[in-house]
Amino acid sequence: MSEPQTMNMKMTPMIEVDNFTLGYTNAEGRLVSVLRNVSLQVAPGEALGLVGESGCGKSTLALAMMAFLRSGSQVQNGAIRFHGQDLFALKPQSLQSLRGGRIGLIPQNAGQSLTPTLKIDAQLYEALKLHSGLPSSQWRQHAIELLQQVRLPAPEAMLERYPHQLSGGQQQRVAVAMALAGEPELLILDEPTTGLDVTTQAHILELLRTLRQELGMAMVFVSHDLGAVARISDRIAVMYAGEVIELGSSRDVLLEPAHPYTRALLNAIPRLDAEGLPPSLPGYPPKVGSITQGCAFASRCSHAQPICSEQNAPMMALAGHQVRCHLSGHLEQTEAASNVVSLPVQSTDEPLLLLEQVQISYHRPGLIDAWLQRPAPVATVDGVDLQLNRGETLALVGESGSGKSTIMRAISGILPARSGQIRLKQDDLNQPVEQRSKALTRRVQMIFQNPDASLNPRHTVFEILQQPLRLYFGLNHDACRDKAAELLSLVRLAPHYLDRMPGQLSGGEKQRVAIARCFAGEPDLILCDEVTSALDVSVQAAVLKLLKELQQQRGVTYLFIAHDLAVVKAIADQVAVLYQGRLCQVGPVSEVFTGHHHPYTRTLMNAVLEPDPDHQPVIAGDDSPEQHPPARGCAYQRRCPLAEPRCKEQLPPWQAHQGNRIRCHLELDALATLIDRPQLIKAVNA
Amino acid sequence: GTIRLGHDVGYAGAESLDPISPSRFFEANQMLYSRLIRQGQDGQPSPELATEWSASADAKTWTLTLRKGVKFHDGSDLTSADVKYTLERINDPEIDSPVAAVLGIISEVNVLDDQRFEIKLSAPHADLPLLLMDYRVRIIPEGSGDNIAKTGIGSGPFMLEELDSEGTTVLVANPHYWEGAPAADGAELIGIPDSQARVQALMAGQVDLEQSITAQQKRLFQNNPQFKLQTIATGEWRGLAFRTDMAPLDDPRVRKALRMVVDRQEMMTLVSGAEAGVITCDHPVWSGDQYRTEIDCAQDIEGAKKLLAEAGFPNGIEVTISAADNEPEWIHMIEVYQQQAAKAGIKVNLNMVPSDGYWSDVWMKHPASASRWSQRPADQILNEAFRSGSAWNETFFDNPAFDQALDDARSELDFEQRKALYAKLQTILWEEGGELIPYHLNQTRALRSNVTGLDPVEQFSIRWHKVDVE
Amino acid sequence: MTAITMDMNTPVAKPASRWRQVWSNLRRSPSGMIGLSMLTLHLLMALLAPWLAPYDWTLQDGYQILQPPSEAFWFGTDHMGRDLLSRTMMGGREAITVTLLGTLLAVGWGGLVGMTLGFVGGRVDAWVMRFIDALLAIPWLLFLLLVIALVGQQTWTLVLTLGFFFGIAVVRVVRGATLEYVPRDFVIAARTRGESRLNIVVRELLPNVLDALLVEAAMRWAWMLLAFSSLSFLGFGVVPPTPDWGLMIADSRGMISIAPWAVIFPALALSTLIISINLTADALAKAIGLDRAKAPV
Amino acid sequence: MLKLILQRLAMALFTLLTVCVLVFSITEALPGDVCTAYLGRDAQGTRLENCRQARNLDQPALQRFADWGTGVLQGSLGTSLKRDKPINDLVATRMRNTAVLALGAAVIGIPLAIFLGVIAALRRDRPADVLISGGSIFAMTIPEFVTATVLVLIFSIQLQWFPAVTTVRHNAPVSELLPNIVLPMITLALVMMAHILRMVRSAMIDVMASDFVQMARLKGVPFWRIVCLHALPSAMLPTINIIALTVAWLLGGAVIIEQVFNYPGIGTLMIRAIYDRDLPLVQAIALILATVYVLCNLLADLSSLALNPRLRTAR
Ligand SMILES: Nc1ncnc2c1ncn2[C@@H]1O[C@H](COP(=O)(O)OP(=O)(O)OP(=O)(O)O)[C@@H](O)[C@H]1O
Ligand SMILES: Nc1ncnc2c1ncn2[C@@H]1O[C@H](COP(=O)(O)OP(=O)(O)OP(=O)(O)O)[C@@H](O)[C@H]1O
Ligand SMILES: [Mg+2]
Ligand SMILES: [Mg+2]
Ligand code: NI
Repeated sequence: MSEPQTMNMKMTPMIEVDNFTLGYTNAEGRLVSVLRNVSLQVAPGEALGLVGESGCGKSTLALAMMAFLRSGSQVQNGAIRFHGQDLFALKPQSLQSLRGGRIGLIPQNAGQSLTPTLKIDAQLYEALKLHSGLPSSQWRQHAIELLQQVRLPAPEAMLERYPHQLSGGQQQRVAVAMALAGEPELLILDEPTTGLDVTTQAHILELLRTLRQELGMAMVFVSHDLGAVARISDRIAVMYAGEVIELGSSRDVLLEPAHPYTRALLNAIPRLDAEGLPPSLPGYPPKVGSITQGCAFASRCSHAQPICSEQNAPMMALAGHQVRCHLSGHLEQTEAASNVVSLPVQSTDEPLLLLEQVQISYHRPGLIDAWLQRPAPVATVDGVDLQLNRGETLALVGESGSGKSTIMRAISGILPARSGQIRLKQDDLNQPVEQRSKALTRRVQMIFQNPDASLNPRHTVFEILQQPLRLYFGLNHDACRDKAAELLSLVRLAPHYLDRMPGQLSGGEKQRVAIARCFAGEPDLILCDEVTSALDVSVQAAVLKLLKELQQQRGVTYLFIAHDLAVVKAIADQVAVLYQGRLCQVGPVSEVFTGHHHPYTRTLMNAVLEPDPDHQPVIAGDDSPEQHPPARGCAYQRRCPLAEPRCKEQLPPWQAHQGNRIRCHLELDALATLIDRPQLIKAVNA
Repeated sequence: GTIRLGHDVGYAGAESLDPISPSRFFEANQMLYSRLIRQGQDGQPSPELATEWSASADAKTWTLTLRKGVKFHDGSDLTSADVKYTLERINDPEIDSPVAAVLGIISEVNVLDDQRFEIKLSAPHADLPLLLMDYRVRIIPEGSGDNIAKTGIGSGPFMLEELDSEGTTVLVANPHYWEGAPAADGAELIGIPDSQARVQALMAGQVDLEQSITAQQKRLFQNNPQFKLQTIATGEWRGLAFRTDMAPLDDPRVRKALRMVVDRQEMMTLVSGAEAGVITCDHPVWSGDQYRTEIDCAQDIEGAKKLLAEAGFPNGIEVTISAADNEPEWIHMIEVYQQQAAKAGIKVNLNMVPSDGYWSDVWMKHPASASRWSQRPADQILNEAFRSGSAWNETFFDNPAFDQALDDARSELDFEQRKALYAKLQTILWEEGGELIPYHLNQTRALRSNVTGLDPVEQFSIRWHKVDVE
Repeated sequence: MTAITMDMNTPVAKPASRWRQVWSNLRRSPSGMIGLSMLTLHLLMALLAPWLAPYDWTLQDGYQILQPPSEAFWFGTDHMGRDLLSRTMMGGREAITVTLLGTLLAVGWGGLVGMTLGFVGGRVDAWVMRFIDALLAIPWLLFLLLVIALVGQQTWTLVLTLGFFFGIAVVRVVRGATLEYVPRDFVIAARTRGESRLNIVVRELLPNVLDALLVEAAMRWAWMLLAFSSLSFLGFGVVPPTPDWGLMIADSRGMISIAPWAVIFPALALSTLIISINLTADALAKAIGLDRAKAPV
Repeated sequence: MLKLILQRLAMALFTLLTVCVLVFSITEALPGDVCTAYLGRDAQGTRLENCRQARNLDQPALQRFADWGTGVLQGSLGTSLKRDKPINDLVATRMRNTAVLALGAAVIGIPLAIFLGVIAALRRDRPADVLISGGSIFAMTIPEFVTATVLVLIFSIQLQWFPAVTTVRHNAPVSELLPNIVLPMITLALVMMAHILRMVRSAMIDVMASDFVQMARLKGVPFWRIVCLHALPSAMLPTINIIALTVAWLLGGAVIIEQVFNYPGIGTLMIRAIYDRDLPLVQAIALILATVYVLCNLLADLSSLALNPRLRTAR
C-alpha cells in the first residue's frame, strides 16, 4: 500500500466515528463510559488497525461500528455514520441487511462463532441467501468459490463438515469466507488471529492481505498484537482506557511513536534482533469508569506533569498523525535501546534435570484393546533427551500440540513417562507424583499458563500461599502469614493482597501470586508452562523480568515452555525445538538463533511477526496441522520443503555443531545453503 | 337400565366367584347366587331357597324343604343334592374355607328327596337358620366346585357375562329368576379401589350407587336432588382390643376403667358423625339382633379414677395402642380416645404401624391394637371373638363362666331363656371384657335419584331383582 | 513511578467477603427477597407454632365440624371440628423437620461421595456410578415405599430414608460439578505439590463445589417436600394426630366441593413454602453466578 | 459409534441386573409375605403353611431368585403370587395404559413446554417471562393430587365434560380409554411441563448469550431464524437428557395420578403389589420401569447424538 492512495481516500469517509461515547451499567448500577469521545474515519479501501491492552474497548468499538451494543450498554454521546447514515438510527430491517452484507465481521474465535449444529454449507448458504441475491441453484457453486478464495483445501469436502471438524486455522478461514459472501465494503476483524499458532497466524494474515489487494475492501483490524497490526494496516489507532490516544499512518505510529504509552508499549515487545529482556511498562490500566478527569495514562507515565492529572488532553495534530497528550512534541525521541534490561547469566555446569529417551503416551490400553491385541498408537512424545544444568533456563518451543506440556506433565509426575529415564540429580522422577516423597515434590514446582485456572478462585491469596508452607514446612497460621507476606514482597506485591481473592486481582497480579506460591516451596526446578501467553505485552515484560531476577537471587532452574520465539530468546539459555513430540534441535540460544537451523526451526522463526511495517514474515507452504506423529522416519517429513525419500524411512541422526544439535539427514552445510531459498505460498493446497 | 356399582377391589384382582373362597367377590356373588335362608325386613330368618325348616327336640337335627322350580343359570334344576354338595364342600378340610368356622357344627347332610334334606349337628344349636343366613353360604350346582370361581353359575337374579374384578365385571339379567325377571337389564361392577374416587365417580354420574360413605361425605349428597341417601343400622364395628393376659390389663378393674372414660356419643360424632351408628357398651351384639341387651355406659371419669386407684394406679396409667391406616376410623378413634382418657389420667399413645402385615404382625400380638369386625349374629360373634381358645379371641379373654354361658345359650331351646343367657354374656363383657366397642356403625348408602326399588336394608338383604335405573 | 510502588500504594479497602458479596447480590433480586422472607416466615412459624396457634390443634369439637372460615376460626374447621388455622400453622413442622434434616443428610453424603468419586475417577468411580445409576433406575416411589415398609415410618427413619434416596441424585450432580474442576490447573497444582487426596477434596474442591451444593440443597429440599407430601397422601408419612399438610389435604380432598377451605389452606401453605424455596434457590444460584438448569434427579 | 451403542447396552444390562438384585433383597427383607398379606386374619396354622407351600415360599430365597431370573431370560416374568396369573399378561395391558397416558402427556406437554420456555427466555425478565416462569413454579409446587382433585371438581363434577375416574375394562381398546385419559393427562402434563419449561428457559438464555448467536446477529440473520435454526438445537442439547429423566421420573411416580383417577396403569399395580407382598410382581414392575428409564436415557443419548454433531462425527 502506498501512501498517496490512502490520502486520496480520506476525502470521502466510508465509516465515521464521531465523538462517540458509550457506557454500560456496571455491577454497582452506575453508568460508566467504556468508550470516551472516540473519533475515527475509515476511507473506502483503507485498513485501519486498532490496538491497545486488553479491556481498553477495542471490541466494543468494533461492534459499535456494526451498530451492535452488548447487553446493558448504551450510546451516551456522538454517532457512527456509514456513508453518512447514522447507524444507530437505522431500522432493524435495514440494519439486518447491512450486517453481514455491506459490513462484514470476522470474529476472534471462529470456533465458537460458527453455529456448532449446522454444517459449513448451511451456514454459507444462509449468508448467500441473505446477502447475495443469488438463486439457490448457484449457492453451492459460489460457496465452493468462496472456500477456494480463502485457500481451503478440498472445498467440496469442507462443505460437508461441521465446524468442530476443522482446525482452528480452517475455522478462521471459513469465517472469512462467510464474511466475503456478502461482498462487504467494510470488513471488521476482531482479533482474527489471536489464539492461533505462530505459523497459522502468519498464514491467515497473509491471506487477509492478499484478499484486500484483490477485492479492495476497507478494513478495521482489531488486535493487541502490534506485530499483526503492522502487517495489515495503513493507519493505526492506539487505544487506552476507552480513548484513542494516537492515530496515524502505520509507519509513523510504529517507527516514531509520539505518545508515551505507545512508546512504552512498543518497548515492552521482545524482539528477535535485540538482546536481553525488554523493559516493562509499570502499573495497570485504570478500571473502567475510574477516570473522570485528566489523562488516563497520567498515573503510569514517566513524564507526567501536574497538568496531566488535572486536564483532559486534547487530540493534537503532529506531523502525519494525531496524539492525545499534553506534552506531545516536547518529548525527546525514543529511548528504546537504552532501556533493555540485561542480566548476567549465572548458570553452572552441575546437571540438575536429566531426560533420557523419554517416551510418553496418553493411550491407556483398555480391556478390549488388550483382548483384541490392538497395537498401541504412536506415542505422543518419544525419544526426548535433555540435560539441564542448575541455574539455567531451558526453553521448549514448538507449535500447539507439539507435546510441550506433555513433557512437563511427565516431569511433574501427573502423567508418568512410559519409558526412559527422568532424573532430578540422583532422584528418580519416573514415579507418579502420588508416590514421590514430600521432599522431592517440594523440589519440583510448576507455574501454569493461565493464572485464572491455577489459583483456586475460592481461596484468598493467603490461603493459596499457605498451602505449600503448611505442607512442606508445617508452619502454623501466624508463621505462615509472615512467610506469605515475605513471599508477596518477593514478587513485588504489598501485604494487603493477602486477603484478596483471585477474582479481585489483575492478570499480572495473579501470575505473580502463582509465582510466589511456587517459590514458597524453595524449589530447585521450576516448570513454567507458557506463563506469559495469557498476559498483555506490558505485563509480560514485567513478569519475565521478575522471573529472571528471582532466578538470579535463588539460583533456581527453569524449564520454560513458550511458542513465542522472541520471548524465548529474551529469557532462555538453552532452546529445545519440539515437533510432534520429537526433538528437532537443541542448543544454546545464541547458536540456535543465529547458527544452523533445522528446517522446522527456520519455519518457526520466519513466521515471527515484528511491530515493524517493513518486516515480512516468510511463510512455509503448508500450515495444516497433523493428527499423529509419523510412525517412522523424521517427525517433520510431511511438512518439510527439503524432504527426501530417506526422511520417510529412517530416523535422522543427531548432528552437532558447537553444542547445537540438529536432527536431520541433510548435512549442516547443506541446511545452511538450501534453507534460504524463498518459499512461496502455494495457491490452493490440493 | 343397567345398574353400575363401584367396589373396592379388596382382593386386588384375585377376586373369586367361589362364595366360600377367602377372597370371595361378594359384590358379584350376592347377585349371582342365592342362600337357603335370608334376612327378612324384620331381621328374622326368612325363606329364600328353603321354604320351611324345623328342628328336632334336642336341636341337633334340622329338616329343610327347598323351593320348587328353581333353576341354575345353566338351566339345571336346583335339588337337595346341590345343597348337600354345597354344605359338605364348605366343611371339606381340603378346601379349608374360612366359612367352616361358621358351619363346622354340621356333621352330616342327608338328602331325603329332591326337595327335602336334613342337617345333623355335632352339638345342639337352636339358631341354625341364623348361621345359614351367613352371606357366604350360597348354593352352587353339584360338582361345580372346581370351576365355580370362574363360571359364577348360581340361581341368583343376574348371570355372569364377563369377570374383570379390577376393571368392569359385567352381569346380565337372569330371565328365569325364581322371584321373577329382574327389573334391570344387567349390572356392571366397577373396580375403584380408592374410596374418594368411588365417591367422585358417583358424583360425576359414572356409578349409580355407593354402598358405604362416611358421615362427612354425606354432606356432599344431602341437599342435592340428584342423590338419595339411605342409612341402615348394621352390626359392623371398629374397636380397640386390649389383651387381657398382660399386666396391667389383666386386672378387670383397669379394663373397666379404660372403657368407662369414653364418651361414646362424642367419639361417634367426631369419628364417624353424630348419627353414624348406635351406641354400644363394649359387647358385640348389634341393635338389630334379637338378643341385644341395652346397658348404661355413660362416661364416668370419677368412677374410672376410683377403679384405677383401687387397682393400685392412683396416678393413672399409660397404654400404647398400635394401629395402621387400614381403617381410617382407627386413627381418628384413637385420637379422640387420647383426649377423653387423658381426663382420667390415662395417657394413650398411638403406635403407628405399616398397614400391610397389620393382621399378621400386629393384631393379637401387640398389647393393644385396633380391630374391626363385620356383622355377625350374636351367637357367632360371641363365640368367635370372646370364647377362650378361639382363634380370633383378640383380647385373649379367658372366663370359664362366660364359656359355660355360651354353651348353655346354644342348646337352650326356649327363646326367652336363651335371650336372658345372651344378656348375661353381654353384661360380663361390659364388666370385665378387654375390648372397647363404642358403637355399631350405621351404613350410609348414597344413590342416584333415578335408582328405584332399592330398599333401605343392609346390603346382604337387598333384593337386587327389584332394583332398576331409569 | 514504577509498578512496584504503584502496587504498594493503591488504596484498597479490605475486600468484602465472598458471602457478603453473594448476600448483596441476593438483596438485589426482588423475587429472591420475596422467597427468602416467605421462607423465613415459614421457618419461624414452624418454630413458634405451638405458642402462636390460637387453639389446641388436636382439640376436637363435635359441634364445629367443617365450619367455614369465620371470626373464631379464620381458616374454618376440619371434619373433626379442629381449628384449621392452628393445624395449618403446625402442619409444616414435621414436614420441614424431616425434609430439612433429610436434605442436610442427602447433601452431606451425596456431596462427599460425589466429590470423592469425581476426584478419584477410574475403576472405582465407574463401578460406583453404575450402582448409583441402578438406584436411580428404580422407580422412586417404589424405592421409597419399600424402604419405608422395611424400616418403618418414625421421624428418624423417614429422615434417613429420604436423605439416603435424595442423596443418590446429589452424588451425580456433585460428581459432575467436581469433574469440571478436577482437570483445572489449581487441582493439578495441588497434586504436583504432593497434597493428600483428602486435602485436595476438602480444601481445593469443596470450596468450589459448595455453590453447586448449596443450590442443589435448596432444590432437593423443594423436591423432598413434594415427595414427602406424596408419601403422606399415600399414608406413609406423618403419624397422626400430628398435623401435616399432605395428610390434611389427602383427608379433606373429597370434601373440596363443600369445604374447600380444608384443602385450600394447607395446600397454599405447602405450595408457598415450596415456591419460597424455589425462588430462594433460583436467586441464590444467580447470586452465586450459577444460572443453571434444574436437574430433576 | 457402534462400539458406543454396544457399550451403552452392556451398561444398561448391568444396571437392570443390579436393580433386580436390589429390589429382590429389599422385598426379601420386608416383614410379612404374600400369604400373611393375603390371608390377613386367617394367616394362621396350616392355612398359612399351605399357602406358602403352594407358592414355593418355603424354598430358599436364592433359589427363588434364580428361578425367577431364568424365567425372565426365557421371556416370562413369572406368576403373580396373589392373583395366580401370568405376570406378562397382567403387566402388558397395564403398561400399555400407562404408556398411552405418558405418551399423550409427552406429546402435548413437551412441545408446549419447549415453546413456552423459549418465549420466556427471549422475553427474559419481561412480563411474558414473569408470567410463564411464575406459572411454572406455581404448577411445580402444587402436589399432583391437589391439581387432580381440582380438575375433577371442575371438569367432571361441575361441567361433566370428562369422566372423573376411569371405568373401563382394564384391557379395553385404546379408543375406549381416550375420553378417560384427558384429565390424568392434563395433570401429568402440567407437572412435567413446568420442569421442562424451566430447563429449556435457562438453556436458551445461555445459548442466546453465546458467541455464535451474537455472530449470527452480526451476520444479519433475522431474529426468528436465529432462534429456530441456530440457537434452539444447541439449547436442546443439555435439555434432552433432563427431559428424558423427567419423563422417566414422572412415570415412576405417576402412581398418585393413577390412583386419584382410578386409571388402570402400572403405578397402581405397583402399589398393590407392594401391599400384597407379591414379590415376583414387584420385581417385574421394577424391572419394567427400570427398563423404561434406561430406554428413555438411551433415547435421549441417541437424540443428543442426532443433535450434536460433535458426538456423531469423529474429527
Ligand atoms: N456489558 C458490557 N458492555 C460493554 N462493556 C462491558 C460490559 N461488561 C464489561 N464491559 C467492559 O468494557 C471494557 C471494554 O471491553 P472490550 O471487550 O471492548 O475490550 P477489548 O479491548 O476488546 O479487550 P480484549 O483485548 O480483552 O478483547 C472492558 O473493561 C469490559 O470489562
Ligand atoms: N489428556 C489428553 N489425552 C489424550 N491426548 C492428549 C491429552 N492432552 C493432550 N493430548 C494430545 O497430546 C499432544 C500434545 O499435547 P500438549 O498439550 O503437550 O501440546 P502443547 O505443545 O502443550 O500445545 P499447546 O501449545 O497448545 O499447549 C496433542 O496432540 C494433544 O492432542
Ligand atoms: Mg476484545
Ligand atoms: Mg500446552
Ligand atoms: Ni510514574
